[in-house]
Amino acid sequence: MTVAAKFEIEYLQYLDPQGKPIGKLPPAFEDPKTLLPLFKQMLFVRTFDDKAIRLQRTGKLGTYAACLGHEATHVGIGASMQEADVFAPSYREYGAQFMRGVQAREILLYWGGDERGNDFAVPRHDYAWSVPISTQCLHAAGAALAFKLRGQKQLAVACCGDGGSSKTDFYAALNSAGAYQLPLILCVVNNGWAISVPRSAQTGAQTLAQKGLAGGLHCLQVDGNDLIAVLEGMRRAAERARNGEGGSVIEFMTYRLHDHTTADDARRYRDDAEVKDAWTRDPMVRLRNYLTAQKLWSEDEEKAWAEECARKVDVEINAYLETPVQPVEAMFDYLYADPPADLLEQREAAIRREGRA
Amino acid sequence: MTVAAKFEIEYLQYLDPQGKPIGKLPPAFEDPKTLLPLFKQMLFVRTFDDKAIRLQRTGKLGTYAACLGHEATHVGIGASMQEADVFAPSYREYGAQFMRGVQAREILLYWGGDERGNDFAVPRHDYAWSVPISTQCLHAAGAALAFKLRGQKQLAVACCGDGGSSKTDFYAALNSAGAYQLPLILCVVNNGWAISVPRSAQTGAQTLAQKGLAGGLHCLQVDGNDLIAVLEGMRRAAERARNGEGGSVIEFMTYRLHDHTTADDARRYRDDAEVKDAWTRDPMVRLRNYLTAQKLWSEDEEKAWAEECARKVDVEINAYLETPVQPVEAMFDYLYADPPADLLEQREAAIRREGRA
Amino acid sequence: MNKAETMTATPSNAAAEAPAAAAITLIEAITQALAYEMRNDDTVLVLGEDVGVNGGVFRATAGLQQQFGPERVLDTPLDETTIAGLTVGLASQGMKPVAEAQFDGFMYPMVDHIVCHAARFRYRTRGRLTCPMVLRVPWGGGIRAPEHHSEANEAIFTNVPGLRVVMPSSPARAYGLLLAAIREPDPVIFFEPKRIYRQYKEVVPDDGEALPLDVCYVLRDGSDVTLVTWGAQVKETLEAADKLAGEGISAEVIDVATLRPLDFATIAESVSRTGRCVIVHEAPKTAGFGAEIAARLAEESMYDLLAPVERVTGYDTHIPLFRLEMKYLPGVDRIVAAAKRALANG
Amino acid sequence: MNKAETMTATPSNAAAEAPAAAAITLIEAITQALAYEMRNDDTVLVLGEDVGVNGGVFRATAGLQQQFGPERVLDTPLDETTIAGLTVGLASQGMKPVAEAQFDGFMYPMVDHIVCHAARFRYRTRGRLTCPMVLRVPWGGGIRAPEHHSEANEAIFTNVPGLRVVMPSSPARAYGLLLAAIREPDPVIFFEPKRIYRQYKEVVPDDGEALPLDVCYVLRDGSDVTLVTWGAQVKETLEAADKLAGEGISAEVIDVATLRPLDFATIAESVSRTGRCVIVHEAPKTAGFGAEIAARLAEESMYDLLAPVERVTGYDTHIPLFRLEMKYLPGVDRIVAAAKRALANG
Ligand SMILES: Cc1ncc(C[n+]2csc(CCOP(=O)(O)OP(=O)(O)O)c2C)c(N)n1
Ligand SMILES: Cc1ncc(C[n+]2csc(CCOP(=O)(O)OP(=O)(O)O)c2C)c(N)n1
Ligand SMILES: [Mg+2]
Ligand SMILES: [Mg+2]
Repeated sequence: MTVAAKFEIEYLQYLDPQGKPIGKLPPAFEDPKTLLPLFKQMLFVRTFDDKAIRLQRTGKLGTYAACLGHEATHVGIGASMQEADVFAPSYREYGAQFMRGVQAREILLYWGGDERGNDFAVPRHDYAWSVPISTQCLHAAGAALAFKLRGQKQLAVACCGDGGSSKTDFYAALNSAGAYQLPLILCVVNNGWAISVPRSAQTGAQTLAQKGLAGGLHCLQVDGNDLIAVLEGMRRAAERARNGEGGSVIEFMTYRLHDHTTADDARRYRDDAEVKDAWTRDPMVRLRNYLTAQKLWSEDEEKAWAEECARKVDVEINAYLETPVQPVEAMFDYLYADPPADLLEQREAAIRREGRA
Repeated sequence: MTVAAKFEIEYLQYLDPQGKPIGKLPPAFEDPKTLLPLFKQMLFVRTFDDKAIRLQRTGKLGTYAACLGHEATHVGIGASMQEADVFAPSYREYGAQFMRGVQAREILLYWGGDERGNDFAVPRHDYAWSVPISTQCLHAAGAALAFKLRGQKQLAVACCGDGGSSKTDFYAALNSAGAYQLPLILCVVNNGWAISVPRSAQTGAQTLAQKGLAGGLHCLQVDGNDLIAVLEGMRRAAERARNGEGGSVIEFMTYRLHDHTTADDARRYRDDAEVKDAWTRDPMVRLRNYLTAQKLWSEDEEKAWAEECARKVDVEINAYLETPVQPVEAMFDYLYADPPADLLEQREAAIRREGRA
Repeated sequence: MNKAETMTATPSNAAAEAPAAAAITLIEAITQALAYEMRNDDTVLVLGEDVGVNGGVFRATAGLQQQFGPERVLDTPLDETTIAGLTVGLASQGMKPVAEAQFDGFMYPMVDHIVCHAARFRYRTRGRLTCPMVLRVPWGGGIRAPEHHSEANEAIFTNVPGLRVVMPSSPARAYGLLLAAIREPDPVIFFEPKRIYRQYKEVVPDDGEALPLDVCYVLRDGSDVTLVTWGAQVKETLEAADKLAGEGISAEVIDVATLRPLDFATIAESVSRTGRCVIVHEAPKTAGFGAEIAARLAEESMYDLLAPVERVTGYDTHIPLFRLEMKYLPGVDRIVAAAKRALANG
Repeated sequence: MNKAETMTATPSNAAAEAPAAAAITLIEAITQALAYEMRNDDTVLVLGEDVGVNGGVFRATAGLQQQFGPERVLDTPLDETTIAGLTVGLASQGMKPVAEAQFDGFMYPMVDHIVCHAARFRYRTRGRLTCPMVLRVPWGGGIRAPEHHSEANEAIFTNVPGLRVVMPSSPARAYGLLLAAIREPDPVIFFEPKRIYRQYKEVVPDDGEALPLDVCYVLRDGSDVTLVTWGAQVKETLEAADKLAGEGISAEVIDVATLRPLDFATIAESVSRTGRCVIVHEAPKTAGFGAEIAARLAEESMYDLLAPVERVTGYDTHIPLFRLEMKYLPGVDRIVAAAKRALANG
């Protein structure tokens, strides 16, 4: 048999679900202290997520997409990027965004029905949340192309879900990343479900990582509940990208522990048993156990930090709740740099209808 | 290193460019006589193609997409299908279509600017030519889905080009073929060029066959100038599909020996040397040499058959040239089964403008 | 198929089976129509994202997979290009697919297959291949949903030959028009105004009676001004008519229901009596479908018009996120004001 | 950027370099504008299928890759979704991409990124991210091309807030409007009527002078009837005006040039003098952009109209393959007949 091509996809995992190392850790983690701020960030994310869900339940927020269970993947992705890089999220990667400087109040404003939530104070050049699934992957590819054409050593990172990896835009992004050898990392956050559709119904492919082969990209599958694996996978991909070796597809194996959004009821379509089982791989437990075993963390510290997180989130929630609604003219003022005359007339009419001159 | 997945893509070739067997032929070809009618069909295709180009050059045909060099791939694909199967061509697979019963006069009518060219007398259920690149791949997937849902053992075959394998529709087709395990064969006819864009600029992937891995499909790369390899590749894929084992992507390695279409001038963007070299792999030569060595074909037979082909094609050309233009109402009569009143009024007005009542 | 056939009543055995009618919402009427037609035509199948076990994010397909099995109700991979392309493929090979776009804002990737293929198969092949399909699209704003969940984008399709574009605004019309759409031998884009999915209930007998796909509905007779609208704004428009009545103004209200082909005769007849017309729609004004109605009036009813045509529409900007969206949508006050302007003029 | 800036003349050094002007075709004017702006703004880049070595299938980008290198003129993989998505990505990160759709019929897969992203980045992010891009689209019928190469599909975009939609109809307007489009800080869909790409030559100085993006052009003054059109039909409309003149009828001819935003004032002013308006376009009639112009007349010029508005357009069917296509397109005779009808009425 003549072989035209051969491939192997590597799988990365360093900590087992109980937080015990499996074999040798990558060199960067010889000093586990570096993991501590990330663990604290993960805890902050979980606190934020929990409070945002409650806010929605009490009618003070619109539909909200929780990130419960994704903390290691999201925080790890964000932590692996440099400031000048560009991040293109889907709609639940708060952990990555916090690492990049996005504020909790901005996230709440967005889900609270106010476009100003997309006007991140920092980072100015990251993409806004992208509701049309995986379209952000192509914007990230375009950003990566801009970097490459300008000879900048920046990279673009996009996230999409397991469902999102079926979207033609995802394929288009990996195809162009391969064609132009772009500094692009496509992060497929495989949380098992796309609303009610299980990963198994999305594709016949054994792994989602292997989709990158279609574009000749570097492919990797990592345990997305293991922060160390996430960081190591991202490190490898980022290094390749910055060295001009092109793009990667990384599949992060994790699980959506919450409903799809607050508008969803997952009990309609998935077994409690599956969710229960997934909780045994909770990314928080794993890292907490590991850091505790390393004597870097304790129950007391956790309690104190949890309280601080709650306080911090409450400050953000209040800032959100106190933000007045935009005036009616806001719907006209950001459409064009140079608005046409007819539009300005409509703007005036809308203001008049408010009883303002 | 933990391996998540491993793949190998096989390459099929049985005859060398001079028509000498490389190793053992597949069992089906122990009697080479079966190849004879296909070789004759290939010769017919080449005659047709040549005459169609001339017809265009003399202003008697619109833009025409030649198939020079693709004969083995196209005829082999057509020969591998059963009548009840569905074929979804792009726009130059005349060899496959002749095998399915499409008439040369229909092809000419289509390129001659007359929709009736798409109204194949036979086969009634095959798709028309598809100008929007690779969209036909998804229609074929839909047809395959229909077969599967109805429990029919039919299969759908779609062709696209190397350029077409970059199109999101191609990816969508392979993704759904994998997700639903469809009896679908996606034939990527890699002729090296997409108008002026070389295969190397389309994707970073080593082979186009491997794109199928993205959907978990069976992948194969075959020498598209070797009819035996084409038939054997198709046989394997068709067997899998009919057995319910799902879809395949087959990459056929061939070469576009002509301009992209008669509207193109390939000298603008490609080297004569490359074309010259490609001629050394002419699919006709290879099969002719093989059949001649097997004492199944001779110069005299070729001469006689060539003359007959010319005569047959001329009959078709005359039939095309003698087909009167459709009446103006034809542009209204096939839009809806039940045309709206306003449209019927426009139809009457158009007829009146012709000076007819 | 001719119009008579399209509108043929239920086969008698099905009618006999029909349960005693209960009052149902617009979305329940959709489900009822889907179930009816799936029972009566086994080539009908439903596909889309989350339409299976989950019954659709709006529950339009609730219970259908349980009833008809996963071979008739298919969850698709998450890709709208895929849904559109598979639907065209299925339709051209003897199936009658009813596809769902999860929200209006996600249908853009479907445009290519709809415009280049669904709308052209019959034309391209001189009738050899056809594309009897329905694309159901939850449509429009006002449900406090996230971005891209609130769009009034019907104008993308109204200039496309070969399509029919339908938008019901009551449970009964949703049922009858959806049945007609499924039975129609050509592709139908079926917009469902999601804001009124559960607005009120109405008794809709499950009798398999389709409604014609080329007719506007006069919902209220009037003599002073004609209010023409479609989709969720039918609610506000009827309320406006009430309010106008309170001020002694008699407004006729027309639900366009089928945008393409447009039953202009019904509108023209009304305007010939009232001499005044206000067109109301959610989509942005410029080149919205309201323009076509106003254009037809300018062409064919000019001598009937006693006052300039008025359009009350979404502004020429994107519908804002939900804190402001109700200020974007036309509303009773704007409709009333426009009607009074029309009456003050001319 | 305000209008003054948009229209700013050439930096003086570039003007100094400008070669003696020769007469050029519309497509050469496109090339000239692209080259001018690439010289003067190094963030401008061109991308699309076959735009590189091949110079585009219509030769619009001929010579640009040789002149500016493969980093400024990029062949893309064969996928329109890719082109649109990359263009949005590039535009939002400081580049000014000018993308080419090879033909009108291949732009549908671009609709999603254009409508959901290009048209919304500024709005969505309150001005933080923007999308200064141009999509060039060879447009319309009449060149005896294969299927999908002859479409008049501007109506897909004219209802979309956040976009500008432009269509030049002369070499000079092609040059000036394309420069303006590239300098515009928001996305522009730039339709190029391919039938008149090489129709005639005109001296177009390469002086970097942009034309305004919100103005209709009065190409011929007249007092009896206003003929409004755009794109390739400008040719037939001017011929019709000639023919009408021969019969003593004075027709004013307006080239809309920019469809969105529409300069209705110029049209209204003309109709206020002529009292009659014939709108001519290639696209199918129903819900074509002509409807918007007729609607504005019905709203704002009703008292000026002496006769019903007339539309002379493509029929409400697909443009046929080329044996019949010239019977589909409006033509001089239909325009003349409509103008006379307008004059006979009222
Ligand atoms: C183009 C498009 N189609 C449909 C939707 C509706 N939708 C929102 S999220 C979602 C599922 C996404 O699943 P996945 O990609 O796995 O991401 P996850 O939500 O699990 O993070 C769907 C179908 C959408 N937002 N965009
Ligand atoms: C969607 C779309 N975009 C662009 C084109 C214009 N076009 C026609 S053929 C072609 C190149 C196709 O190359 P390939 O897929 O390799 O097939 P080949 O012509 O070599 O057989 C292009 C770009 C098209 N027909 N459809
Ligand atoms: Mg998921
Ligand atoms: Mg090719």
